[in-house]
Amino acid sequence: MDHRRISFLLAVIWTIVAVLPLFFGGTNFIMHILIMCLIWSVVASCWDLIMGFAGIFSFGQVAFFVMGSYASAIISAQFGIPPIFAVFIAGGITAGIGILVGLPCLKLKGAYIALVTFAVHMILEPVLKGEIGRAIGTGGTRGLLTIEPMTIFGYTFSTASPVPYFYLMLLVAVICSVIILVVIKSHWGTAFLALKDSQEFAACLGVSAFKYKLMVFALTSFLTGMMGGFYAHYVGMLSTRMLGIDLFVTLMVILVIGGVGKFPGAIIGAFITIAINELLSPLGPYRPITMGAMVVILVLVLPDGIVGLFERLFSKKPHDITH
Amino acid sequence: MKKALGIFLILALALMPATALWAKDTIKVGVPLAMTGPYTDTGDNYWKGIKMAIDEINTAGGLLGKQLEPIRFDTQEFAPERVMQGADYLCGQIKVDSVHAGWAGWGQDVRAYGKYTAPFFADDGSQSAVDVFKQNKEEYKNIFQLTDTGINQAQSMFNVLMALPYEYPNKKAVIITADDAWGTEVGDTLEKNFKEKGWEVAMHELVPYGTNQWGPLLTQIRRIKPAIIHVEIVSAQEVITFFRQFMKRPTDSILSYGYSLVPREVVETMGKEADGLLGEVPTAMPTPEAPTPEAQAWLDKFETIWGHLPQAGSWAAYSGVKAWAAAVEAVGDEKNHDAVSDYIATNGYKGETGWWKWDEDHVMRAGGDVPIAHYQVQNGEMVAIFTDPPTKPYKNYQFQVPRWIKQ
Amino acid sequence: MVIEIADVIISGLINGSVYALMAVGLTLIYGVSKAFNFAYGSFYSLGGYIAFLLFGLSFINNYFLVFLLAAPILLVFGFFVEKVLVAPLRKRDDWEIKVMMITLGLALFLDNSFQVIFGSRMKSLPPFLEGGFEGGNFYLSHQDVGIFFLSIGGILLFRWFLNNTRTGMSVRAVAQNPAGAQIVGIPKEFVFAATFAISTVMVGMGGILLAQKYFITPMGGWDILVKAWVITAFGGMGSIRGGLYAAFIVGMLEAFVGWYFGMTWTLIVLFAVLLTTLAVRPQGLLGKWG
Amino acid sequence: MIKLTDVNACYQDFHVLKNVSLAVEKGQIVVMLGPNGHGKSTVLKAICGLVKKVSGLIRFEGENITGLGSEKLVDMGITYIAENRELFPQMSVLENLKLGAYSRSARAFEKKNLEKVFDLFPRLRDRQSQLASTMSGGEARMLAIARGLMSNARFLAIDEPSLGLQPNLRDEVAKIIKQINGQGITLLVVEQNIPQITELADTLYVLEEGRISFEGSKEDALGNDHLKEIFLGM
Repeated sequence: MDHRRISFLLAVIWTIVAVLPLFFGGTNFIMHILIMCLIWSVVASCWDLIMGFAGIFSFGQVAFFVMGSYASAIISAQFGIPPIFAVFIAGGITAGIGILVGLPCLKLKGAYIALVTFAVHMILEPVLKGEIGRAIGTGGTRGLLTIEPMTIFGYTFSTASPVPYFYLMLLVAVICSVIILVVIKSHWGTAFLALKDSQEFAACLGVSAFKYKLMVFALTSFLTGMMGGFYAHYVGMLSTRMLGIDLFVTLMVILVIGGVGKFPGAIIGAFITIAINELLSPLGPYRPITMGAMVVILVLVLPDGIVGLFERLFSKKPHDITH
Repeated sequence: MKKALGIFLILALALMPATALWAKDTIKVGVPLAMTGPYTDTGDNYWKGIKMAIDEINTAGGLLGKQLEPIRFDTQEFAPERVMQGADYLCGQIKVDSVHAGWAGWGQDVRAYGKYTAPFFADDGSQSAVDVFKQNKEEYKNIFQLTDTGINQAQSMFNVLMALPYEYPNKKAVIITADDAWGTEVGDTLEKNFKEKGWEVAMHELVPYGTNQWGPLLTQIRRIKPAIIHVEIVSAQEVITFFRQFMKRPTDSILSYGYSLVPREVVETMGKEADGLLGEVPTAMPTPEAPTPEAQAWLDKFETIWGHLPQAGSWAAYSGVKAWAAAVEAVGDEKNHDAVSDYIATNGYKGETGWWKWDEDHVMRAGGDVPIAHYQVQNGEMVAIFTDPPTKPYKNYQFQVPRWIKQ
Repeated sequence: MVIEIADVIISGLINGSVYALMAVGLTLIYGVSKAFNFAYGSFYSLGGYIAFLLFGLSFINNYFLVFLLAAPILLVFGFFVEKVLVAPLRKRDDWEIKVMMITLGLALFLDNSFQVIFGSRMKSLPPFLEGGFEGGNFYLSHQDVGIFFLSIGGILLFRWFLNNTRTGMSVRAVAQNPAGAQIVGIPKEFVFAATFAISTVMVGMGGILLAQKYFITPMGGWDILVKAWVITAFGGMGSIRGGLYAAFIVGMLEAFVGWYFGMTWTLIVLFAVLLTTLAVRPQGLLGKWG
Repeated sequence: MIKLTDVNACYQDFHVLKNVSLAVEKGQIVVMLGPNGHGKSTVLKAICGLVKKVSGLIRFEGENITGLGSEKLVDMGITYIAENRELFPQMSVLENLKLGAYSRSARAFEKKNLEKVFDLFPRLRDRQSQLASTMSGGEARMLAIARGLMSNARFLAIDEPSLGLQPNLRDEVAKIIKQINGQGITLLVVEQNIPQITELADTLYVLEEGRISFEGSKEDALGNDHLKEIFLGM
């Protein structure tokens, strides 16, 4: 898709989302889900940027999210820094860790990167729960149960009336999506497409794979960590239970539904996935089964997700050139 | 199969709003429990108790003449936003008049459900939940804990270990716990107690869930030859593998499993093999013989319905529903949440074994008519041998020296 | 002290043999088809559950029969999973990500189906050997020895298959040089499916072998997946011999770290060693680029 | 025996062959010349079912084989010998040869062909258990050809057999090609560095920018100044 079409699609999506509180503003439960949708849409878009565009099989997305959330909560609690600044510092810290992880691992090949980044995810839980974690204020196995709520210009956002926070998150999500769009359509984006086609070809063009990969790693870790911060100050409590398989799978499903490498598919995917997940919840244990079956079927019949489907339906060029 | 599932799905979706519309004269009861993921089995235990109480009330004509309608919510793995979502859904959206959870998030639940007014019953058994409660007792007045904290339970375990009619060959203890809030709470309390009594805690290990190769730890245990080994990992797989590997070359140690004895699989999988293991259940119905005739009747009824003895949590969750129902009867209006909460807090509830009284932190402290029951596996079944506090032997049941101890 | 260290070494050896069996299957699929199978752990549980069902049948009373019946079931299952789910993706862009996604979906589906069908409670299988060797402070159970030899036997059998059968050789050929394999007329698609099927059998057999010691639970496969994954990367993805060495190194490492530093450290040390290895040798111990 | 009519082939979006038509008669040696990167290898690969996007008509003994996979074609007797050899590096010489006889039609002749191959390349007989990756360039080339012969092929497409060979071995390659042809195997060879092979050719084709720019006998080619200068080095 060209950037005009993506921008148009983004505008449509965000406009629709922006008017949702008119219908659901009175229902906290739904507003809460919508806020989570906004948060996941950014996290999933970042993951898509890494996996779909840069072609790096990073599995550390949830880990970076959790790091950011803990970092922001701890900074605001221990140094008295207002949450609105803490989230950015948390983003910076996460980006720093992202670079530290990226330095050794971006030299590796696909499945190895997946493993190393997933290793970060696996190690994070014992670290947060253990002595190191307790020393930096993670609350160990208990987690953090009282995190300062977000305050801007003296206004405190509370979970009891989620509509203001929804618009704050919407603003953040819009800014993030624009950043991602700029990256995709900039020199970086071109470089990644070249890298994906062929490492040698890219080398001829003078694209340093490593530098670009590290940059995208840092950027997405920053955004993901920052979203973690916003999550922490919204929900008000944290525990290592977020590192369970559930969130990881949900994000993966978002990408499947939205389409890998099909920004802004991840945003659409986030809303659809969370909605389906909620609608399926009366099924109890049949919910994850249905989810699993859905992923399998969607990957087969809708390989590029919803956006891929749109592209196929509306594109002028024939999809497949056969000779 | 897939087709059937699809039809089921559509039906479920279609019926959901429909039932909500028609069922005007029911009282909705929220039941947030783990229905998927690693905590499913504990979720089932609570559900059995809750379901039994609701059915009992409904067949007896309902509460204030209205039928109770349970609304389930899958809390999955208790991620913070999931817990919050449950509260917003049940209390905010469905507007239930009480919530019955089991393990519900170790303090996260207090914050999530404290925002609302519907009486909330949890089985967190955790000091962190109490700490959150203490921050704002007025806001959280609808929160009720059905069991005592891990600290007090561990204290009780220690009391009983010291009261056993058995002479320890030495004063060395080994503590192995899971690296979660519950495990560390119990482990730390036990260590403190052992040290105060002049014991040596020769080893205090935190292990991650999923550990099933105990070789390295057992190697050290065999060198230490402790008089007591306490294992606190509430997951059958870990504790059974530990026991089996321990039994290959046992030391002369009392094996105390604390709350980890209660996953039903432990006894069901091992049967008589598990004979000798010690454990405890807070807010428990002692088995196989209940303390009062009413309690015995309850026990029998539970066994008829579900086909096995009650597991940890079943009776507590059942009593939570009954306590709330009794308060609603007294207040006369299920919608007056504050009055119902106040009633429960001040009056308590008269259950099968006697009075339930919540303390000022809304915790059902162990003792009185509802003590912690301490069990030993004998003949392949959990047998109550002690109750605590106060520490006293239970009826005519007696501690048996485990078969692996050579004296 | 001596006995203690002997204990630790034995524990490491037994773990290592089991890990080896698990890792060989995973490294094989990756080596041959470059596909990463996220449902690998679920196949482990599947093996256990199949054995559980088979033991429920009246005419089945020993492990030999169970292995004999479970192997073809797993083989056919694995073959069809590859043919129906993985093979169609191979032609697409980003197929590696899509294979990961579809197998993750499959894992979700299988694990939760196990939970619905068999319940969330663990299932156990009868022990296949009782008793043990005893001598003073030393004890070695027959069961552990049995697991060790069956695992090693399974790997040797598999090695024999790779070196001495036509299908085995074609599997190696595709792994070493897919273009060359195509030139000599080896049907790649078939080999991909066959490897997938074989690895399913291996991990499923591992599930049966270990179920009597560690039980079967619906989500129990994830640990296995992570361990197998670490070991394959450590040994070099696609290198079977590397996987073998890595499995025993990891087994020993776990045993010694758990014994000396404590169980919570095993995972951290394991990943630290893995990261250091990959920083020095990005292709793993014996892996090759390309 | 092999007849191509208006064959087009693509790699991804890159159109490599444009309306290529050529014919190889039974028992012939046909040599294809042309600048590097203009699609000579692609012609061979297209015949042998190693290129995915092929259109046009390819016939083998009158039968339409367009779009068939390599496993079918090898079974029918059509084998490709790659310029970069494509051996199995971690396998022994013997294993490489055995895999050469993978196709169903070749299995029965495995023993017989093995003897034949060893007669043709006595060096390989001595090094049966050596790993392919440890062989010298010349030996590896021999092994690649030998592996191709193991398939019991009636038609061999040999891609630049001189690539990576020391000059003193070129004579030997030409000799072997002649011997193979002498056994009744039809050959299509891409080669321009060994004049001795061009000497053997019954027909010459020249491929430039994906099109056949010349077709004819050796003598015709010698009459063509452009060709003489550029490809035949005379």
